Amino acid sequence: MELDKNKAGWSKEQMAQNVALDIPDGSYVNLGIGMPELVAGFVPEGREVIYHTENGLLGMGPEPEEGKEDPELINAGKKYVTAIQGACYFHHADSFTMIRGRHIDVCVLGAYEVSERGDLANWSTGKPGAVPAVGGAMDLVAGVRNIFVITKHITKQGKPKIVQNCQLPLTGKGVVKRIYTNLAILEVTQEGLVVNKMAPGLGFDELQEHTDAPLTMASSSKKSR
Amino acid sequence: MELDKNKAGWSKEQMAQNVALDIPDGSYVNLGIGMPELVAGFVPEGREVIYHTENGLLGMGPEPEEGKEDPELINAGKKYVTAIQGACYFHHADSFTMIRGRHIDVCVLGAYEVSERGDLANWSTGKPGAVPAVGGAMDLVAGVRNIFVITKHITKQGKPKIVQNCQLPLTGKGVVKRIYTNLAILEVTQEGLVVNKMAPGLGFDELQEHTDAPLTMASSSKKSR
Amino acid sequence: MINKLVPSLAEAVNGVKDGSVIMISGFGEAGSPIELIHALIDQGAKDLTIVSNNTGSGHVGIASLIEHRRVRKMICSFPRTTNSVVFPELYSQGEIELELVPQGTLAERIRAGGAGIPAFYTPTSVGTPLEEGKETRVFDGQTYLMEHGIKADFSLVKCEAADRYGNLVYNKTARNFGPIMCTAAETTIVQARGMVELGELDPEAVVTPGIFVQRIVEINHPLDESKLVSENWRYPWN
Amino acid sequence: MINKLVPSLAEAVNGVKDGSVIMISGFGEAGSPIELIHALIDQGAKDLTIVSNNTGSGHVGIASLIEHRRVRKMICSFPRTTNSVVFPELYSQGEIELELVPQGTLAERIRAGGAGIPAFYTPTSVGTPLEEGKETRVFDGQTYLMEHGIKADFSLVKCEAADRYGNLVYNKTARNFGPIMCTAAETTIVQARGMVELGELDPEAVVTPGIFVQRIVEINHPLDESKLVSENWRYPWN
Repeated sequence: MELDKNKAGWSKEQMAQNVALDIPDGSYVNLGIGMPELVAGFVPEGREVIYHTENGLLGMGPEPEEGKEDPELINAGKKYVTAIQGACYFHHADSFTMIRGRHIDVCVLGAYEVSERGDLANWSTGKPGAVPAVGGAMDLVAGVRNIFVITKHITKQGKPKIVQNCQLPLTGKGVVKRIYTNLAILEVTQEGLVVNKMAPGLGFDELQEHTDAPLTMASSSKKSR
Repeated sequence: MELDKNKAGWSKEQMAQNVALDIPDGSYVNLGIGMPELVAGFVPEGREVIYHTENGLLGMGPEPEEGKEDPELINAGKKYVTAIQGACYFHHADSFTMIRGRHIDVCVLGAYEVSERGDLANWSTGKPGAVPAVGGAMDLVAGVRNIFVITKHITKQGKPKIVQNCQLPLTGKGVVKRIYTNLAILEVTQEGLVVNKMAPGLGFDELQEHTDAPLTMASSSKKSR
Repeated sequence: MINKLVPSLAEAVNGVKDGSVIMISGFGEAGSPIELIHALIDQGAKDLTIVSNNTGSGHVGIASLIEHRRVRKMICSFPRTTNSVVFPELYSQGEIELELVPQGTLAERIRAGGAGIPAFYTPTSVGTPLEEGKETRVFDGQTYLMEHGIKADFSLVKCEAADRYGNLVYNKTARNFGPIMCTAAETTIVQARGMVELGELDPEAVVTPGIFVQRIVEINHPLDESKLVSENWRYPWN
Repeated sequence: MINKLVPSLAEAVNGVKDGSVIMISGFGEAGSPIELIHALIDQGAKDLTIVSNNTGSGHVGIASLIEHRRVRKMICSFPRTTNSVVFPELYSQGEIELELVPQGTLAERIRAGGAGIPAFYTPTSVGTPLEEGKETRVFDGQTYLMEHGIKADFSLVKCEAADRYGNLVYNKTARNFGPIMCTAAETTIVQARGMVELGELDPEAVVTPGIFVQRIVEINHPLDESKLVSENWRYPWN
């Protein structure tokens, strides 16, 4: 059975909302560049979440209005941002004290590959000759208490991104706690990958078919909401 | 020949002045507790010296006027001090970054014993049962570029404080650069202790007699000024 | 909503257990969170390991905590200060342990604990009795000691002003160990001389970012510890 | 009298030698001391090792320094940014060395260099290709890598305001690597948007204490690097 795996399941926004629902009130959160940034738009009413950006700001706010951009107020992706009331600035060593010292509660990252043991590959495509660039990714996965990955379940070429063993250079070993894809929410456990939730209309067999690692259903998992 | 070694030679104030003359304009200086503190009073006209106190202040000023003491503005000896214009406060890790990172130019310390190789003993009398207390002394001698010792040449009991080998527990090994006593100014060199200057009226033999390590005269040394 | 302010000293120190490791800010009396320490005495936890630069003066603050036999071990740089009577007596009787650490090494070990650094090398105390039992290693021809990061279950810290996120500023040399201790504890408990609204602290001048603080109690008029010591007060007051 | 202000950019970068190790502040364009970098190009030193988070954009700033073949080696975390063309080309031709360091490890190595710490252990990059050739060690059951402090001959840093003692404050996220780089160089050279009188900077809010700064040059209206890049400017301007 063929389904259009890239269009099937949850939209990007629904994926971001799935992540946002799992971030408790009062959390300190670092959002990776790209899809992770969408999470900030879906914090449920009544929760207060504080965003950290590793280039030296705690209390990052949304994009500035047009014309109010400040080249000295940017995020880790070098985009213009704002600072909320109660924000503060600090230097890079202090910023990574927050990260390496396990003070950040949640980091949401994209992925090229995630293994069933929570290994993450998201910094290098491994192509020979390409300029390697790691930024803060390895620090984040080594230091943040909860690493959540948000990613399409399969590549544009239809290859599973959730695998038994990563083929690409690792960002960190056994670091991912939960994976949010367009098809499912997966928990990385000692016993392997557990399906917490599946996108509406999707069957377990279909999900397994597009995943290169054995899945088990969580006893309490719901097929959709 | 007997001279009253404790009264002979330079006064405390003259010793402090001898030290102050050797501190260049623009130096960052940490003064130990006690006699070293006198040095601040003798900075020559036209020189600007900035005092560091390891409990978190760069730009320490003199004692406050009576009635203006602030229990939250103290020095490493826990005495009330003031802050000059251009001072700044910082936490203990940053303060010892200045020390351990070799950013402080000069530290003036007292001593129980100094060896001819520049070993310093100034933190423990070695008495059994006494409570050992080290404070920042070991950090200062390990990190500051120039360690100057200011001390009486002999103890109240008439024993030399400048010795071939320290008997008391060390604060640091080979750390002292220059020794300012009431009788002489001694340089610690690869070849041993060199007399830079002697107190007025004192002979070399007399000085040697009260020093438990061989001395040599610096070729340019003056007997007094 | 994030609001780290707790209504009482008792709630602030709630949860400290027998055997906890506790960092206490202050250099002498400057920056010592005396109200939190007294609340900890009232709370009753014992067998504590205390990390603090000194061992307290007279019979209040840390000295009183020690006098009440709540402290198994002190980790500090200068246990002997003027008016320090309680610790020396117990120490000479062998009734309290001491881990003596040079002040800069103590500061760096606390910072390392907070920054996820398990160990580092330092030139301090090489060739002295305090290198005993420690690993040495040569880098570029110079010998260094390996020292370990320290983490705490709780830090008790005094500051000048705080907002509900836990952003802190300090006063003059009362800052000392506060900022690094905030980073190194599972639960950091702060007594603030005043609470301010979010945004009142200049974001460029916040010393402790709120992420390092879990609980704040407002103590507008903290006791003057030096005065209590010189007047020979004892805690509890009766 | 202490006065670290120097009258010109040329005097500010005086003394840089072939083969020097130079730290350059900035995260992308924010905090990059573009006038000092251009002065360094004019000065002519080559065979440099540059420690900076990125490798520059377009044909100005660090990118221009690299394009002029002054840089033997880059130590950085993210050499590939939007509009980064110069470095990738030289790198693919094998004409420039790269030491790739995770951003937090880079920051900590610089801080360690400034703090007299020759080496430390970190959990970052364990189990990845970047652990290659590095010593590992287990503390409390977890594996860490040993990393070395980095020192520089010179640091080039941009700040917001300075006084004649060298006390500095920064602007927002342009602070980034500046404060730690100031601590890690034999000679720290700062470009300040404005000079202020002694005492004008709040002593509680100084970010870089003057002890870490040797020379300051005042550049009231620094170039907007992003704009230069988007308009495809090249340094030198002709």
